[in-house]
Amino acid sequence: MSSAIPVGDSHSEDHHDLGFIRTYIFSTDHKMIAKQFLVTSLLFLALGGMLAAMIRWQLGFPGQPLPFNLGAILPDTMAPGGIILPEFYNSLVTMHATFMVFFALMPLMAGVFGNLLIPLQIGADDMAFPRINMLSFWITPVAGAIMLASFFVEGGAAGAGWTSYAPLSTSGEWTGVYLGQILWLVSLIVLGFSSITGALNYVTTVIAMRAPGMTWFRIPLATWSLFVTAWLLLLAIPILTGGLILLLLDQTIGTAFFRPEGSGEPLMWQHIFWFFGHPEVYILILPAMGFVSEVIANRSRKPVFGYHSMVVAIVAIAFLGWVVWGHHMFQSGMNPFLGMSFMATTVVIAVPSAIKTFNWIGTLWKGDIHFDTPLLHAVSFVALFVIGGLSGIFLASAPVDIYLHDTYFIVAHLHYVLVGGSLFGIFAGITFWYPKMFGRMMNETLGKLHWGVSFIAYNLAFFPMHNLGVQGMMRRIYDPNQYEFLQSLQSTNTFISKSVFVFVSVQVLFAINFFWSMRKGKKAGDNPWDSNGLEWACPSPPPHGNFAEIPIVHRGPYEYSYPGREQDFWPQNEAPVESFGASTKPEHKPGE
Amino acid sequence: MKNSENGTSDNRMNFLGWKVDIYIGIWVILLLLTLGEVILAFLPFPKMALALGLIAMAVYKAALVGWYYMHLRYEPRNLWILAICPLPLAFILVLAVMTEFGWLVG
Amino acid sequence: MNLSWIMPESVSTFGPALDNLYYVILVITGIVFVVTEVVLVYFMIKYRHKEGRKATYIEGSSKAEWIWTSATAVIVMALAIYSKGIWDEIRHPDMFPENAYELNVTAKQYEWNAAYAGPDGQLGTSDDIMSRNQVHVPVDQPVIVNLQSEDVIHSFFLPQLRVKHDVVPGRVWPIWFEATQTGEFPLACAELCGLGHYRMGGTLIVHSKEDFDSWLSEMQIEAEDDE
Amino acid sequence: MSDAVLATIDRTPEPGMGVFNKKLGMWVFLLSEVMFFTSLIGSYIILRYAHPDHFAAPGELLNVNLTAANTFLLICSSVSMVKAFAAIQQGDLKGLQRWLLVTILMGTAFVSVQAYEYIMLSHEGFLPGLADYTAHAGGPLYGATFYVMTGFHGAHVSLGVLALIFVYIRALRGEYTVADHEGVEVIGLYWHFVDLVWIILFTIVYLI
Ligand code: HEA
Ligand code: HEA
Ligand code: CUA
Ligand SMILES: [Cu+2]
Repeated sequence: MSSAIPVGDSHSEDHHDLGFIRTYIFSTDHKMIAKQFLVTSLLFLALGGMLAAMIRWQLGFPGQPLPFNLGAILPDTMAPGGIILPEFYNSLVTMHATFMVFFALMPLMAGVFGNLLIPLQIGADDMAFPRINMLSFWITPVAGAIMLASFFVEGGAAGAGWTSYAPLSTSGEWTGVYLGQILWLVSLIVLGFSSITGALNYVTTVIAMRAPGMTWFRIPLATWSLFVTAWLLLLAIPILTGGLILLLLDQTIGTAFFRPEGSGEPLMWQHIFWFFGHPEVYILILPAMGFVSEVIANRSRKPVFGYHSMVVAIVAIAFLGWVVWGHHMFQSGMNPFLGMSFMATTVVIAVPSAIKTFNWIGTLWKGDIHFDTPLLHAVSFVALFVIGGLSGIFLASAPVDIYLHDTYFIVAHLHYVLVGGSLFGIFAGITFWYPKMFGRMMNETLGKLHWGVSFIAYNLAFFPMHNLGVQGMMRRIYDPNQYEFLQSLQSTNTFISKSVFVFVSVQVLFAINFFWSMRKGKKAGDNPWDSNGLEWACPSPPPHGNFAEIPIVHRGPYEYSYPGREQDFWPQNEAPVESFGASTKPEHKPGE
Repeated sequence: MKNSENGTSDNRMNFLGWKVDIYIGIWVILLLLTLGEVILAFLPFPKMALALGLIAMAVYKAALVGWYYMHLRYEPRNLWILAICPLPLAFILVLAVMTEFGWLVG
Repeated sequence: MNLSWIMPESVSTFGPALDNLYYVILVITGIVFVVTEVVLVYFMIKYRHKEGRKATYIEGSSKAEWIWTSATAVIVMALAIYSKGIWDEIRHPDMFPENAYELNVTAKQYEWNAAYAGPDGQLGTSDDIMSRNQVHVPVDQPVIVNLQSEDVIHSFFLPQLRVKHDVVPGRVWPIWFEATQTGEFPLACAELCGLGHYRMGGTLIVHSKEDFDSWLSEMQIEAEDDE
Repeated sequence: MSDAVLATIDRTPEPGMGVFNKKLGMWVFLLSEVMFFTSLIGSYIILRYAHPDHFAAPGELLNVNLTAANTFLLICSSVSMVKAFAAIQQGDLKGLQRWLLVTILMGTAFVSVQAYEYIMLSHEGFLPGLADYTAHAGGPLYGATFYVMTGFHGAHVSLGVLALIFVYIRALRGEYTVADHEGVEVIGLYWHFVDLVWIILFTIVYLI
């Protein structure tokens, strides 16, 4: 069997009635796996949000007992009398970031949308390896359970930051956290298998299972970015796994890879971590960039501005992402010459990012913009990503980073790209593809309300963090008032915290909308957004095997408002009408 | 279908004038190289030159395994391009971190 | 509420150069920020859906793309080159001053211990003068600080001197600065180092030359009295 | 090709890499394995470069002859694996079974020799931990890096042996044919990869 893989024969048994367990629990259907990922990762997102709220409580109202009598629930090792202890604060920060990055955003990006969109958008009936796909999902709750368990063990959860810098993380002697740190390491090692098995599936599926006519340059940008993300996962995660194993050995059997007592090198951990870590942050945003491209093109009824350069920019960002990791280590005692080469590569990333940003704006230009919830989130993504990206330029400049490193400026930067960017991108993605997943529309009014309050509260919460950083406030500090020069910043911190509480609370609207619409939402129909992608050519929600017949692709994904056509969209699989005449056909572009 | 894909037609190679099964031929080369390495390692060469030489031999052996035993030779070119794509990354990581310690030690 | 974008006053020789770079970036990114956001909002309003108007079919424009790609490239490369100059001034090994006053600072959970050469003029000997959570330096003279850690990574942060450097255990990390004003300035730990990280603060005390010497001799006498 | 023609005849998927999915999947998986071993081997190279005094010269502590023999075994198992695949390509089921068995035996032997080596070394006090490290050569980095690299390689070999046994059972049941032997090829790729890693490891751990 060479290139000819007949679509539809790989697991035809799925077309039969499978019973509850195999339909909802141990399903091998990519759409069901996507939904499973969606529910679990939203729960982890909510958990991460709760932890963030507790962080903000401490920073906004230091030393005051937690509200809602939380103090009675939390044990005395965490918050006696409701007052958060410093060691618990460190665990909160660490676990907040860990849950958000590894258990919420990564599965939301790759797990949910990788699974949902890749086969649908390329016209395949499922993933290349459905069983491995199922495995990839089931590893996640296992890893999550291990991570959650660490809250309840003696010494509490890991508290060395999500970066777990050695030697702080190598021994409980330094933090008082023994088992918690070990569970953190084990959980992430386990979770790594989920990412790798997932990525392996995505890469193979995109390479080998594209429908006839789906040439590389007709692939929608969401799939493109998921494909590139899968590569990043595939090559970055094993590096982390290796590092985690070495750290675990340092913790448990007393090796000295990163421990200076035995001549180990703490800086080597930082190199390993960031060699993974920087590709990781692009893992967390590239898919969102893809969703945003789709939503903006669709809702402004225009082709994506510069589709080819968008693809090139995705690949360029991913590629450059491998050679910039040192920018996290400018102040770590790194070789200053090496630092300079990292600075050069880092600023260059602004170039493909600029291409993407301006192309999104170019897509809106002369469009016919429909203000639906997905579009509002997508445009917010662009607006906020620009802020986060530009603050990255300060940090990329090594001398300025001397001052800004490890201050709230970093916290502002990372939340602008990760919350303003990735999370809003995810909201855009969920609201846009929700009808495909569940067959019903989300409620528009609730959606707009959620968006509006979120957008305002979000900015009020995170923008002032830049100013805190410029005033010199360090990150990861339990109580800034310990420092006299930071005491004047307390009112800003309190204001930020209040805004965060609004931001977190308003997410309830999203949760309500999400569950309510599943039952009561307006029926969606196959193609509620008048979209071109193949995912809209099958029923909502798609049945097993997705397409009744293998779709054949005739054109690129963004033929909106094509001149001379009555409809303002032109599905990729719509067969050309012969009498239309050659001139009206979008021709193959060079490179196809 | 398989046969045409993997091109079993040229499954013989010229080895010192003999026509031998290609896999056996490669096997002999691998063994000789390994033997050579073990002997070389104990000869009094300058340490750095020796290390580089041995690594070159090891890489060559690894390449032989990939090329013949893993059939990269018979696969479409795209596949072996794909197969070598992590190598530059591995190289960059190790080299960059080494310069770091070169600086510290020196 | 303090929403200022102005850094606290800088009191080291390289401070102003670093601050300038920061303000240059602030202005450039500020302009880029305003322009992109304004254009974005303008397009959103101008091209909002209206009955009867159709979107214009535009697939891109290589000219526009070339312009903004190369403009961005030029700006960021210029920033990188500008930054490199200042970085070298601060961190290049050849730039370490020669006539510097040298002292050791040893970090450990959660305190800073500074050591100054005693009567024998040598650092690291038994007659070293010690001060805890206080780092005393002379004004207008370059100072080299040898950073060491006894346990985990800390970060030696003097906000107003624009100094920040991680203190990694296992090696000695020299850094330098030159204070331009006398007075007391905050010293902070900027790297998470355990539960007491938030209170690992101290003070940098910049003396005039004479004061510094008299402080040193005072400390010597105190140390001798203790023996 | 015009769209109209495409619509009527060309119903095959886009060509991709031109290999079957399982093989492509295995290759993609092996790429991630390359990165995994990079993190382990890279750490060794870096630590050794930074602390040369922690590491002993070849032959001083490790038994090169024993491991050279072991390397020989693994290379032989690679050739027997490829012969197994060549056999089933010709439809020779018996040959497949025979060569697979040889491969399994040699793989097992490799792991056993490695276990023996570990036992000998630990008796000499060559251990990975900082506290229990007593062997005179240098310092604890040597033991730590040595056991991690060879240990994870050994684990890969052991998994490979298990997978081969699975394939062998299927071969005994005659489940592979000239037309359908994807499983043999895919497991073969894994096996050769493990061999390839060893070739590198042997040189840099034992000979340099
Ligand atoms: C999704 C996540 C994400 C993304 C996309 C980015 C994008 C970028 N990041 Fe960020 N970063 C993080 C997540 C992310 N980062 C996180 C989590 C941390 C902290 C980790 C920790 O320590 O815990 C961090 C930390 C971090 C540091 C280390 C700071 C320190 O600790 O001292 C640096 C330094 O260089 C940096 C730089 C950049 C740059 C240059 C970009 C660029 O890619 C941005 C490019 C985009 C633009 C520039 C905007 C669009 C372009 C234009 C509008 C064109 C015009 C622009 C110009 C002319 C300049 N980031
Ligand atoms: C993906 C990344 C991500 C996300 C989304 C967030 C979200 C938030 N983060 Fe966090 N954060 C990090 C990644 C992230 N963070 C990282 C990497 C660090 C550094 C850690 C370190 O130093 O080690 C950090 C650190 C960090 C700090 C600094 C702590 C310190 O240095 O001392 C603070 C302080 O304010 C903070 C606050 C917040 C807040 C208020 C949010 C809010 O945006 C949260 C809002 C709440 C939600 C978004 C939940 C909403 C829930 C739903 C929408 C689900 C609905 C449910 C169903 C349908 C079932 N974060
Ligand atoms: Cu010391 Cu933080
Ligand atoms: Cu980065």
